[in-house]
Amino acid sequence: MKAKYLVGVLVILGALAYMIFGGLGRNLVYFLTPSEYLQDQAKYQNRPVRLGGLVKEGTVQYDKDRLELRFVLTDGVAEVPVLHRGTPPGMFKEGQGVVVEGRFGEGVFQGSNLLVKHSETYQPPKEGWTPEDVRKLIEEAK
Amino acid sequence: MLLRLEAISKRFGRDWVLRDLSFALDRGEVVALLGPNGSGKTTLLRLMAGLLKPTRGRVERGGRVLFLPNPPAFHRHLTAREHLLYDLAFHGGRGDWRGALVRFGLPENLPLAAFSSGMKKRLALARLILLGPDLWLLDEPETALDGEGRELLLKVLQEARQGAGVVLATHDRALAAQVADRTLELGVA
Amino acid sequence: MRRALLLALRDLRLEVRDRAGLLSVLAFFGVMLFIMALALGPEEAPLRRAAPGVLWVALAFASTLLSTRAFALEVEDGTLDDLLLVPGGKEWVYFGKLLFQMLLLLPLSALAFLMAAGLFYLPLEKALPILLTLALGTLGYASVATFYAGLLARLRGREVLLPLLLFSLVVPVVLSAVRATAGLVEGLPLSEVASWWQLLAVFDVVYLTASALLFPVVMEG
Amino acid sequence: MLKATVSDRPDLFTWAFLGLGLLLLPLGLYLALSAPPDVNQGYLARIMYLHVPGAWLGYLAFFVTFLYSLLYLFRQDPRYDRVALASAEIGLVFMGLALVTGMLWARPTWGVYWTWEPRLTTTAILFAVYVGYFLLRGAIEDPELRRKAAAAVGILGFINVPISYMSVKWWRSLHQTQSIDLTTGKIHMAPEMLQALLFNLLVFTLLYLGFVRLRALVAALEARKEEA
Repeated sequence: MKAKYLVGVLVILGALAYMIFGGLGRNLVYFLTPSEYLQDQAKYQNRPVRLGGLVKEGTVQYDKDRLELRFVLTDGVAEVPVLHRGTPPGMFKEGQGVVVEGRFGEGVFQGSNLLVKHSETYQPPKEGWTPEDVRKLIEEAK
Repeated sequence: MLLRLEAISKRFGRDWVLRDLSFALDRGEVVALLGPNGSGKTTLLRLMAGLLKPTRGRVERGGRVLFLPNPPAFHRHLTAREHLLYDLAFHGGRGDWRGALVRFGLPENLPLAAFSSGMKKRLALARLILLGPDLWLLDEPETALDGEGRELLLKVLQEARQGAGVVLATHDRALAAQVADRTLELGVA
Repeated sequence: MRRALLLALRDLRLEVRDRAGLLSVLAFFGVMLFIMALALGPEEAPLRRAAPGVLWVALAFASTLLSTRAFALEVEDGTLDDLLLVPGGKEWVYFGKLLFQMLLLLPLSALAFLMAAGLFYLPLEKALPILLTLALGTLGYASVATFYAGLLARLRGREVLLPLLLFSLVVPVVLSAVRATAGLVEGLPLSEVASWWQLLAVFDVVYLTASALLFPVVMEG
Repeated sequence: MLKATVSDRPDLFTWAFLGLGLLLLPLGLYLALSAPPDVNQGYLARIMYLHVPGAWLGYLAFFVTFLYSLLYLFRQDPRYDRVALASAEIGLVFMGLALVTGMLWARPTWGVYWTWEPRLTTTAILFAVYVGYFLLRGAIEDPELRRKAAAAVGILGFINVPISYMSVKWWRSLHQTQSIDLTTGKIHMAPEMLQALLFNLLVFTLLYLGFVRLRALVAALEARKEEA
């Protein structure tokens, strides 16, 4: 009688372990990194995708009149130029982790939705922070 | 010991149907359960079978149990033969199903939807004989039976007494006097 | 487990002889697909895009109806007690009823796929992988459905309660199944769809095991 | 037998948990509002002091429901069911708080109130499961069947709790990973912020314990009235 429950619990735990360690998350990812995207570009042709990475320093151009935001998205390896129509969210800045929804067209990634991703690290400013903290975002994502 | 109830009580919602009832049954015993409608006879049988859990108290069983409800329950889309064959398969037994049907005067290949209530009662008895449980729990087994059917019932009960134990709920005091070693009277709680 | 198989075959026999129940499931199913096709059509692209969702909503409802059917005749005829009085564990009743549903759900899925292929322009050459998805999804759905249908079997108003209970629990199954189907329709490579299948298999195993263990506990007494 | 153990009033522990929790709640809020701003998010990060304890207590509450549902199924004592019910109810409140504060936090940081990313999706499913738990309880009249059916939801539904908690680690999500990581023991937070967070966690835990005991007592009194 007891053996039955033991076996059952083991089976359930085994299935869950398989889910965790079996790499089942590949399709569940919320966004792709630019290098993943560029590797399989043909696959994502004409499909809406989400790209995630850091806003490359010194690449942000914002046209206030036409509400056009241009920047380069990078994961440290590959880079993708992004064009997003609309105002940037409050936390948008250079070096920030962002996720852009959209599709490729006319040589740039046309973003229809721009989300800012922040890290799980909380520090008061006086403590000083290193760019490494923000970098973790991308490293984790791999 | 085939069956032992220790100080069981059963409540449905706000109403207590049974209170503090203790009872024991051995092999070879036939006990008649008497009492007016609503005194809890069927509830008690279902508690004995393990189909209900007592609100308080304990029930112990030492053998295979079969419960014959009133009216008997059969799948109306099956024939008597099919029904008995499935029952035998589920209970993992072998038996002379054809002999049982002949003994109780029942047709093999008629859907049970076409059976009269008396025929269903006979089929229920045939099923009991065939499956041969250790504990027989019968709810008003005498109803709907004709004279010949009643004779068959008496014989079946005598056979059950060899090695098994029987509890039957009934309103028929003559039957109780005829077959039972003991009676248990339930009052309205 | 021979008993479970026998129970499933017996229930099939009963349903075929009863007819009314099976016909209502089939009728519901067909009408739903037709209405959705009519409402979303006639353009090919939107139909094809909606197909996985529609297919799964139809299958989920059909599976819910079937799980009620699995215990309906038992309750109408009062024979559920007989099954529970069979000596030994009660798991075989659960597996028998589940098997009964799967024996009906698998052909129903195939039929659904064929209908959807005609009405929603689903790619026929993807039949095998889509059928595998349907099988995995319906198994996960039916494992929970069987458990609750048994639990609620004697209850009035179970037809209303069952979907309520079921849907929140099986959302992960339906979600993965819809995504896998959609992936196949979009023409994604099998390797990518495979991880949805793995996820479905995990949910199937977890729900099936947990339901089979809990079923005897809730059925007795 | 059961009646003897159920008193009419909350016992000392219940009062102590509730009293202490309510007493410390303003202090917790004060600590949260005086915590330093975050270097990236500024004052927005303060939502964390409600959001994180809410989510944790929600998970904890559902775990307690799971445990007591199992106990109920195997022991058949209605007392276990009442604790499971109380915990699920309070857990739903805490989880609701976490969802609402999360949405308020997401709008200014991420730029949207809601998006179907793994953490949010699994949490929404979790929330739906326990809403279903109460719909079910409301729909079944027979007390024993009600308890059994609810216990089954409490057990089968719990699988979504670890999935929801770990979703940010298993799958690449928009939601940040845990700042206090229970699986590795790493803490990514400045000490003064951590203090405020842990203090609020303590307050929430006290409130949870107090409310669950109170709710279970109310359920016991209801059951007694129903049976009397």
